Amino acid sequence: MLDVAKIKEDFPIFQRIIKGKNLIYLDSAATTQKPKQVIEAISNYYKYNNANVHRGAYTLSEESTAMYENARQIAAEFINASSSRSIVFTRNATEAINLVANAWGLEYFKPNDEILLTQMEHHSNLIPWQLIAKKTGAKLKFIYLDQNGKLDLRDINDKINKNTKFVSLVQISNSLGTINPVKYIIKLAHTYNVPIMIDATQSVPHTNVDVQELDCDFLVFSGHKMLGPTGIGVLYGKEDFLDKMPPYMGGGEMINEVHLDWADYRSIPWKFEAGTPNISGAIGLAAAIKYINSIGKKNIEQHEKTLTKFAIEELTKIDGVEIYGPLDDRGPLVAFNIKNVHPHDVSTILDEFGVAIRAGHHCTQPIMQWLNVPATVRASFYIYNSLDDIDVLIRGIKKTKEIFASVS
Amino acid sequence: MLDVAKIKEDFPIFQRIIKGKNLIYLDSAATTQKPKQVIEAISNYYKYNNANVHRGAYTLSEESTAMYENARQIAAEFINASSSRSIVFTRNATEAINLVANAWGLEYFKPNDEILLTQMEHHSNLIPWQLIAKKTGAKLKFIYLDQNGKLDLRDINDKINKNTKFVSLVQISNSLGTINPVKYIIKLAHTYNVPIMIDATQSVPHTNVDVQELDCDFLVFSGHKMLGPTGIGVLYGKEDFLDKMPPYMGGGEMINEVHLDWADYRSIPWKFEAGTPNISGAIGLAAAIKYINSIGKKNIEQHEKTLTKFAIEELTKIDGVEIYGPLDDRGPLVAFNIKNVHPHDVSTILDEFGVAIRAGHHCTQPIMQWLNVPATVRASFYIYNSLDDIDVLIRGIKKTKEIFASVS
Amino acid sequence: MSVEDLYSEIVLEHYKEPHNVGEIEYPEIFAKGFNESCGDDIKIFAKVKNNIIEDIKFLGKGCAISQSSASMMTDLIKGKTLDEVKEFIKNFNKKITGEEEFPENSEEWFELSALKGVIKFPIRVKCASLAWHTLSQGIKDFENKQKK
Amino acid sequence: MSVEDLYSEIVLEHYKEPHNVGEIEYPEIFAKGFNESCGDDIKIFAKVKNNIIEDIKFLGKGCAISQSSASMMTDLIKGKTLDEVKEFIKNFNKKITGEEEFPENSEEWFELSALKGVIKFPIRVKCASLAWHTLSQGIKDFENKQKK
Ligand SMILES: Cc1ncc(COP(=O)(O)O)c(C=O)c1O
Ligand SMILES: Cc1ncc(COP(=O)(O)O)c(C=O)c1O
Repeated sequence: MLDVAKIKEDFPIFQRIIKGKNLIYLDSAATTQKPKQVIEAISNYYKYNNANVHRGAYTLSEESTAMYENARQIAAEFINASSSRSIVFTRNATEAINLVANAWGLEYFKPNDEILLTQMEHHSNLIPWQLIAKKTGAKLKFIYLDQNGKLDLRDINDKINKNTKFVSLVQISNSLGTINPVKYIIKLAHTYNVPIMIDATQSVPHTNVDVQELDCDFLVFSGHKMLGPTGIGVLYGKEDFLDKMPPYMGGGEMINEVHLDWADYRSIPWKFEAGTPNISGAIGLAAAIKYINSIGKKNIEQHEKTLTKFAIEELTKIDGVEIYGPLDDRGPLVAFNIKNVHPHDVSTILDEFGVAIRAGHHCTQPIMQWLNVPATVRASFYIYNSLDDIDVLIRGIKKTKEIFASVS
Repeated sequence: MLDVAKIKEDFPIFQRIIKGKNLIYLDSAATTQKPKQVIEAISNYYKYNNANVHRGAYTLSEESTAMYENARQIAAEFINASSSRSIVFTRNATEAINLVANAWGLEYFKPNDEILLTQMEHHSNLIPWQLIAKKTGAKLKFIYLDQNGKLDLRDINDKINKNTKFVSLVQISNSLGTINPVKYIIKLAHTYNVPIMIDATQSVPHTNVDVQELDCDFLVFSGHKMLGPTGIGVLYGKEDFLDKMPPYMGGGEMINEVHLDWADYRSIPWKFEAGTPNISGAIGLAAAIKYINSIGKKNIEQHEKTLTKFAIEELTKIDGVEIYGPLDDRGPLVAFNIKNVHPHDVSTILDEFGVAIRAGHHCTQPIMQWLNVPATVRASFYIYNSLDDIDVLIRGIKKTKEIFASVS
Repeated sequence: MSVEDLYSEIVLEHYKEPHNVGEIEYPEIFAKGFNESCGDDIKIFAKVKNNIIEDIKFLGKGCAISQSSASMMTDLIKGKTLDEVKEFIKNFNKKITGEEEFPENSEEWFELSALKGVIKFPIRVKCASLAWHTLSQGIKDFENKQKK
Repeated sequence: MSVEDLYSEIVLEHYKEPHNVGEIEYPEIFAKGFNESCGDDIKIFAKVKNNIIEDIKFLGKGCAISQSSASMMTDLIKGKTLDEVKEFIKNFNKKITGEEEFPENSEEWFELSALKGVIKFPIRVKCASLAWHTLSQGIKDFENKQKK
């Protein structure tokens, strides 16, 4: 396991005392905490190098441009993209998906074309497609779940066909923890010549993601879920796919030549980055990637496997706790409910133990409908969590059951 | 004048030595420097309060939500919006304009409807309209400039008519410094029942902007040009106008109820904020607003007037320097050229004096075409600039002339 | 004030077996409420005669706080005039946000005082007020319709 | 290395009166270049006969560095074979990025060495290379066309 005590020293927030208790943060799937290396990278940028990027011929502007473009290079290497031209910085994963849905969809979707998603998509990989379907007349199709919360692979074969014009799906479900066989589905999509996008928001922070090996056409993730700051996300796209897309937003920085009645756009990736970018966000993300690399994806994955396994074991022992999603081979999170207790109440009681845990639909209401629950409690892990954290979680759950004993 | 020495103490970057010289930063129209109060607000958020906003029932999430929504309230008060529901956080001014152009335009523009802009718009208030015109068949019209670089007011009356369906214009030109009579134009637009948006990116940082007094329907600005961080911008919209617009992007946070085939959106302003927002960006912007308020808009305006007047006086004294834009009543910036010297070369030589100054088209190529120059040099001022800075600028310009003496 | 006080016996009893759950056909007052911050929702139905709330029922799903609050509220306002109810809602809002103290020795407020614990958990105030806000909206709509 | 070295006499002379400015009708080689980072642009025209650049001209607007570099380049490659030119461009790129030293005592490189100052101003390297990159692209296009 990782040396959690040592790692925690890098994260100032763990000095916080919540309700008299040490903070135990179990909501990394919503957003992760930030190491001082990331916080300082941002501060230092503002203290020493701040200037707008591109088109400045003075020292600071040259520095900030180099730092910003270097962050792009670091992001490219992190997912093994063959070129930084494939990396577009966005606000978050959500914007990256909207960008593709709009720039690709408005250009290429026709009425009755089919967009193939799954039943387990985050709202961010569902609503943009609902909106574009309405605009273009395309139709949404969904791959359904089997009773274990995995994709029904027979259903994929039924749903993909010559009308399918785009596939987009999540690699690791933020709600069930399911790990999808994306490589298989990418291959399948390509046999039908269909472009495919991977929502890697919950996978890139935790496991090795290699876009060349996957051969996906697009892939997205968010900085704030991988130790980086808010306000920065990444769209990876194969160069020829990005080239084929018109710009999403218009504005400064994304143009070459502008006249009142026409404009000539810059090459990728800048064509998709209108206006002053989140420079400090990109620099913070680069620092986060360096931090993750210094720990090592293999080690992270191993550490989280141990935590997740332990959490499931302990939760299983408690009467009246129902766990959702596949029990084996899952991402570093566990969603569950305590019989007769609303998740919101669980979260309030756990907060008294210093445990920050999410209660809600986790932006996956279709999964709640499928589970037939209004909401779940979700514990999600990262490099700063230890087995002790899970012990406290378990104690909190037991206390919750005690408080609500009269109800069950 | 402001006590610049004291103000500079708040800005760590002024400890930077550039080419052996103290940094003199004259590119605030591109982006401003950041006081430690802003840098610390961001760091402290990550050190003590970081969590995702909305829907969390634990302490940190409650804190971060309160801080994020409080930032919205502070932004609302800063421009005297009647309610924080009118404030949508975006990445930057550019995104705010794209949001309106798309969400309003796709819904309401029909072929041959006219969108009225001006010849002096920043690319960010031009390209989004070119794109939406192409999508909807609407036509762009432009109010032209008179020979002083001011809007030709007779031309406005010619261009606005019953076909006009939207007006969007800049309050202070980032390229010429022209201050437009927006209040008059807003009134005029409203007599034709036409919605009007103000690009206040260069005015909000420097002068009092009161959206209720202006009565504009939309207004946009960027955090990074007013001491705040990159990655955060503001769209102000009258509530009933925002209510009438469909969402721009889809995703988490902006929904109430989601099914695979339909969704019900949250109320404004959240309807327009898809995905995890730039939380630290909003908090940093709030800190920037507090800092500006502590200095006082009146004092800032007065200080900048003195700087700008002095700069123009000194520049006028130098043979072969041509100044662009109105000489009186202008925003805190001066664009100019030295005869026979390319702006890029001017900027490189000034950098040797520690002077950070922009050379280029300043994202206003149509103005360059109108001026019939490839580019200009632009000095732009803010609270940390002093008359001494302008002295150094003038020395640098004289040196440039010396170096290029053989050329003229 | 600890979390045990939040989940007092009275709160949990109402949560376990909420009173006045159900629908009313042809209600004079009907309103839907939604807590954007946690997703709880509620529907309230009431029969009004001579400006008096003769019957009231609710349907909802949600946490112990929101459900018990709705249960107690519906118990307490039955038989009150609309003006009395509006005043009561106003008072409740002041207590639950901590602006005023919960009255002691008041029979009417005896059960409701069980929600006192919420004051120390600001994020839960919205849960406790959901039913009250929703009813308030329903009365407003009803009165507007009357005016026409 | 100071800014005065960047704007040496040779550079300024070429900037003041650039050589080989103009268009060539029906050129075998034609290419347009654009410096995204500052907006400078250039058009290059060349006549090729028996694989030799017989004539070359350019049109462009831009800074002293980009204009003087284009002026010197066009002077130097006239009469060279395409292979020689390609080699020359490769060499120039190595010098201007600081990867290799500018040769001393070379007549061919004498004037070009005036651009040495650019190495210390990395952001200006793009200005100095604009004409060279553009010509390189033009030769590539020409050779591809020949192959068909
Ligand atoms: C007048 C004006 N409008 C819009 C913008 C665009 O701002 P941003 O790049 O922050 O979106 C700018 C900044 O360059 C500007 O000066
Ligand atoms: C699987 C998945 N996709 C997309 C998102 C959206 O991320 P963001 O809110 O950063 O855009 C999330 C985060 O909640 C997620 O878990």
